[in-house]
Amino acid sequence: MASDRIEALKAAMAAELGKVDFVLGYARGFDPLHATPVTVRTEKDLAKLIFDPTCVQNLATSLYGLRGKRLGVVVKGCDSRSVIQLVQEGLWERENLVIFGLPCNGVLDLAKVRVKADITSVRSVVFEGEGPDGLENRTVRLLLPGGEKLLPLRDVLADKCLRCRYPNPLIHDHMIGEELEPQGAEDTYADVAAFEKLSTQERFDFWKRQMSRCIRCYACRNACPLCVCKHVCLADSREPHWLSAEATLQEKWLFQVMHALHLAGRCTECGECQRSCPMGIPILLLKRKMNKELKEIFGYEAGVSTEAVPPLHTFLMEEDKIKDRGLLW
Amino acid sequence: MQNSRQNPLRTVDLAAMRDEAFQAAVASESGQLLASCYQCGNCTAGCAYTHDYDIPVHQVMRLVQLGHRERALSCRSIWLCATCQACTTRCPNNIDVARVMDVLRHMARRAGHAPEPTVKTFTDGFLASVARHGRVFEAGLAAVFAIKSGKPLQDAGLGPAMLSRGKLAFLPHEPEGQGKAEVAAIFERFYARKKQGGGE
Amino acid sequence: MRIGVMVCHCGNNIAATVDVEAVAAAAREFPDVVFATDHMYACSDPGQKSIEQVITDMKLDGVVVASCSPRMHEATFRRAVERAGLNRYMFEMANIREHVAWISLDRRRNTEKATDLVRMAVEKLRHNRPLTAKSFDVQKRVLIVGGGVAGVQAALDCADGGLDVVLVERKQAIGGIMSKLDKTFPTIDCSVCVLGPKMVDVGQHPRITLHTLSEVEEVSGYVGNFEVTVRKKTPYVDWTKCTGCGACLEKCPSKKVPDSFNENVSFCTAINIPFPQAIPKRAAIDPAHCRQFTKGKCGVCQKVCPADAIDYTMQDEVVTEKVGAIIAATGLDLFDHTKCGEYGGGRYPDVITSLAYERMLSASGPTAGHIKRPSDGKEPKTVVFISCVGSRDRSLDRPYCSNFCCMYTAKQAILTRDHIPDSKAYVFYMDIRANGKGYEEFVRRAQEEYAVEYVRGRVAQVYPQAGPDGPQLLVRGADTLLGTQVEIAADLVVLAVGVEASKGAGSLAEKLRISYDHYGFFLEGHPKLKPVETNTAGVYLAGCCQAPKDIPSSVAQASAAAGKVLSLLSKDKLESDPQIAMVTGNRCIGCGKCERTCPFGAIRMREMRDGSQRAEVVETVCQGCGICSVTCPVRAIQLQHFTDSQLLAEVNALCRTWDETSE
Amino acid sequence: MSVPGNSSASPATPALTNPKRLAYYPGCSQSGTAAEYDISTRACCAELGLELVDVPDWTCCGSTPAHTVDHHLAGALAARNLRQAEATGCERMATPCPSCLAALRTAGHHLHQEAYRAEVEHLLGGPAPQESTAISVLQALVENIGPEAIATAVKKPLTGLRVAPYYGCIMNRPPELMAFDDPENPTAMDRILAACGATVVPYPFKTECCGAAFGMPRLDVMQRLSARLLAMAEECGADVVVVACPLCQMNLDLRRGQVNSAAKADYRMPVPYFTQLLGLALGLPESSLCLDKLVLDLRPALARAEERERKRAEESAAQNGAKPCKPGDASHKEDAPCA
Repeated sequence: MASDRIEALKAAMAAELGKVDFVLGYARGFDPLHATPVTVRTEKDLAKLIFDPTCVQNLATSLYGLRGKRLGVVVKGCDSRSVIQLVQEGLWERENLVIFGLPCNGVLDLAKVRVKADITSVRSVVFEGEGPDGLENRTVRLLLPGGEKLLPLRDVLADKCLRCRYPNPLIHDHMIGEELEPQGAEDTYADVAAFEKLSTQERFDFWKRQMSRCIRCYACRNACPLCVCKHVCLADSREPHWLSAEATLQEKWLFQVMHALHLAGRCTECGECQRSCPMGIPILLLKRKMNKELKEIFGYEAGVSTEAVPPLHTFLMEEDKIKDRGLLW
Repeated sequence: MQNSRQNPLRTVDLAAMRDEAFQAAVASESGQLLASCYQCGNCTAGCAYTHDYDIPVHQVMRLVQLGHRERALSCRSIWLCATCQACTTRCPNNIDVARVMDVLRHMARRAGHAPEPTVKTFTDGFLASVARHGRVFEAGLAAVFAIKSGKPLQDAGLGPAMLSRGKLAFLPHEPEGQGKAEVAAIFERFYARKKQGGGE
Repeated sequence: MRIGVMVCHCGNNIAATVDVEAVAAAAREFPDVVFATDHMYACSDPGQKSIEQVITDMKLDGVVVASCSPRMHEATFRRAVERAGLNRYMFEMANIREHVAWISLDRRRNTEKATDLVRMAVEKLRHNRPLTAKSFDVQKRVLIVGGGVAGVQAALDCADGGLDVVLVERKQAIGGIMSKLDKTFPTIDCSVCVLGPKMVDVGQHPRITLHTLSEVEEVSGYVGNFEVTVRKKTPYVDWTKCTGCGACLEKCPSKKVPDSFNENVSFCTAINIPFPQAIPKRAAIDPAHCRQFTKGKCGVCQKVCPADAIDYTMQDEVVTEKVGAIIAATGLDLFDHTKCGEYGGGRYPDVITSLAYERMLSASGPTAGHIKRPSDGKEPKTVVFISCVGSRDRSLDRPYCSNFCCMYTAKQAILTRDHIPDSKAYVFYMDIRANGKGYEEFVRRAQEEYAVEYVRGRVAQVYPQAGPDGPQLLVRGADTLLGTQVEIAADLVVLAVGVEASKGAGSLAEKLRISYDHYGFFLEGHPKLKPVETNTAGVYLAGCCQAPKDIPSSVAQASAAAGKVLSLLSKDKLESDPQIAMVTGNRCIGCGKCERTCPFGAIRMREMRDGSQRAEVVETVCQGCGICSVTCPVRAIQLQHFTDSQLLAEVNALCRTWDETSE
Repeated sequence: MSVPGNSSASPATPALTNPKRLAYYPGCSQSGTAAEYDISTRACCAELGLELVDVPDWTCCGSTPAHTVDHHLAGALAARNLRQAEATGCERMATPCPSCLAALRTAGHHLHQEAYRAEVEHLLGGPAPQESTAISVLQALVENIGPEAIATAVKKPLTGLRVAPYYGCIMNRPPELMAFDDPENPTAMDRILAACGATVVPYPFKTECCGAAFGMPRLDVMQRLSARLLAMAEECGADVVVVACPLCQMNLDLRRGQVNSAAKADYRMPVPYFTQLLGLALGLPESSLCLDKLVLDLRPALARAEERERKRAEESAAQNGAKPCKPGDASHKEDAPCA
């Protein structure tokens, strides 16, 4: 079944190759648990393509930097929302993009795998029980130097996959494979709500602890598909000089807060920021807090429609749920 | 100037009469902004009991506003209010007047006033019945009231009509489970609390 | 840079709770500050002179004044520094009065906060750049919205002053509430006799363009150059042909249309001229009741019209007017008396509103000036007036006083006795507000000469009851002076309904971009000193749209607004504010978010030679709100005088001190 | 968008997942002097498909007297029953008695204040519920069933019966607390009675107080107030005064002799509960409605209405005799000649 899907992807891509500069897809990385982005320019490159739960990267991240080209891109359900957001915000032209959509039932969180097994010299990985039959019977078989290890897939999936409601790309030119039923639970933002229950001091201490570990590598920013001012980012700007180069808690924290605020109403929770953080700081929590507010106040969710008008990108005299003055008629 | 203290004209010395603790207590126990009353009289206009009051309700509000504790707590009106909510419903200043009347009655009880003894007897009898049975035992209440109020025959005429229609139960209709004990416990704690508070 | 700082005492307003000398001393230590002092009244003539003097003496290139709100005196000080040769934007104001002195009595902390604010202002000033205003031509025309007495007065004053006037009225004829009144207090003048000639003048004035049955649909532009779209609803009658002869009214078969001019006490025809003195005296069809529209056939009016003016196919017309200033005079609506269930309004026919009663009193009204109660047409002998219906009532969310009900109630009580000499009038009141010229005397006349019985108290309930001569209404109230419940068997109950902002006032305010309060009344620029201005340049207020007021006050405010407009438009050119958004071209990525969020339509996208898009600010339209600046993902748009760098400098100045004090 | 000045409007009813199932709190009177209210309520609800789940082990809610003594005591007595009601798993709890309703809703309202809640929980000896779910049986019938559905279920319309609907003082007041119907001119009972085919007379004293619990302690007060209500009902030409409150019913019916003697009058109109009339219209047997428990017999009034209706039908038939009968004519009596 998996191989059918790759063949279908190759066939669809082959037909488009002449019309685009190149296609962004996934290839096997340095070991069986890692995938790596690959540019497919010729039919020869098609052989490198793979698609399985190791394809964690959001390839939409690379798009903004490649503006002006005509590209193809392989997207999972979650990645497609980033593409939608880019198109909606006028940051990419839809007509210059050929989208290969791959329904996806979840990708690995290698941090979770690492807890269960020493994977430094993993020899092979087999995903078993693939198909639209739900997560329950699916497993990951790892061949390790010390023998085989069988892990239930549910235990090692990324958190976002456990609450995924969009397994099927919401925007595509080619849908490769059968559409899947959402397996994720409704996202109630219970994690954020639980965090909000802590006292101000507890929350403050939590973030002080977390932010003190930030090394200002900006991996989070660079991995974000919607952080589009990379070349003029506030963090690097001297005019105005919002952030100094000092490695103080204040400066680190300010950067993360800016990052979160700039994504208010835009973030699709692809989780690339947190995945790419070498220090394992839970920065997605900040963005989820913003999204929770967005949902409660505006009933809005980013990256679902290219036609939607984001609440923070528009101007209304009166908002339904923001009562800054009484209105009569 | 000293002479004015004797007050031969019997004018009301507003400053001397003002009991600020009383004003504050009524405000906090009732949760109402008493200063917002502008004496329009709507409460009195709609009050079905004005006829029997010694002080009309808007003047009770005025006494509270001015902090005249004694007159407010010793009047009969606060015992005759039936909490029919006409005043609360129509107050243009959103004051829960009926609740203020309630609070004054609580205070009057604590201060030992009972200018309408039958009303107090009835209330006490009712609650005693609830405390004993968990529910009101109507026949028992009527009997107790008839004796204690000194009007044994007032409602005697109702007996036959009630009997023939099966409206008079001679035994209390008590709750089937823990209810009776739980209600008794509520009353016990209530009276214990009252003692703690050192009733006036 | 050489900066001077002046800290103002404002008499005792600031100096009482802020150590102004200490603030000045601290300021001397700030970077680039070469001079700092304090002054009793910085805004006074000597104060301004000393600022000018210091600029010259110390060769300053920037000044900070720590005093009151910029809303108060920013313009004053800008002019002062300009007189001394500085650019007016090389000036900053720190508000240490409203933001410090007036809100806390803690002298030590006040002084610290004032110092912080001055430090912020200095840091901001260090990042300021001179800005230059541009000038532009103005339209010497004025739009007046609303054709009641305020709108009529403003229109005549402006037109007589030489301006072209566009008067827009929602109803079919001008005149507003005043045209419905029988008499006016305290002189008992005939209302329409006073107003009528003014209405005629409006109709005939060569400088006044009148749009009735019309509403303002859109307003764009800015002071001096507004562009207003007006929708003229079709009357289905060609008013260039209609002579107002009234032949159609006589023949119209649909005669059971509630007559809104008569407060629905009587009926009119589907094609109608609301009242004999109507301006313009033209007929209009109400399609909701016209048989031609409801049933698809009739055509009677078309057949009888001698001028051939009826046209059932007419459509609304949309006209665009260019004006330099706007006066809002949208007037009032009455409180809906059916919300007061205890009075039985809407349930009992003989409980009516004061305006319905006014129509009944009027000789041109539905009863030809005879008082007849609606239920059976009988002449009432006992009339009870209830004051404050929908006024001074928090439970109805109408806590304000409607200003003139006390007076019209006295007038109506007097007129009741005039019309029916053997009648008796009662007035239930809470307080009598009669604070105009001759008003108190008028109320006393009602009580003394006309024996109107004033009962101090409110009414709790009105209900029907059989009387000796047929059904009556029992009014149950309180007499708080007696301290009892009282009741009166009345033949008619008149509710003195209060004033509400005109329905749709909120949406007009939004089109005009002016503020309005919780109740829909438009906000004046300053309650004391700018009572007819709004916070939007070029938009003025007249009449009840601002607050409930009686006829003389409305007329006075209308003339005041006209005066303001005449003075504004007496100049040939106006200066634009340079505090507007500016695009840094090479940063703009052309995503167009700013264009979508701009509430004023001040940004347009321009195609560059390479085919890419770039945002561009239309300088005269931009209001400097800054929304584009925060929307821009790459910070390519900056608001002049409030750039990121300037704001950041202020924030840093504040946070640095916070760091120091909190450690 | 909120409309100002419309504070009396009841908030939108929350969508109920099971509108046909309610917890039921009868209240003390309904197991004693007002048994017929309880019995007829149960009969009507059963007939209309409204399932009533008895609140287990319920106790007195505090009723009228508790709040006059202490607000916390009143709160604790009411809260205990709210807690018992939670055990039924129903979304709302209905009670026929307005006095109980007021006690239960008042408690729920004030439990939002922390200090009050703490004191009530102390007296209660345990946690109090968060909300009061109490509504009146009247509200349940109007909102969960609806006058339209009732009209279609009516088997024996009360045609010709002139009824004065008397709601009592606290069924809808104060509006912020009771959040149901209009506080000055309630119409819920009017709509139900109209659905039953009765003629509802415009009765101005719908919410005037009858003397409440003063029957015992201050009979004179209650006599004067109740007499006023009966005089007005008579002036309105009503055959019966319909009530929804056991205390009102007792004052107007059982104590009628006392009222009449004080007023030197001879008011004879019966005072049934609205559930009894509803039951009659639904075709329920008289025994299941306990009409015999009313002190003033209802039957003469019903007979008078029938007689009046018969005459009216005859007259209209005589008038229509000359004209041909039109279908859909105002007369819908089956025995009318044009049927």
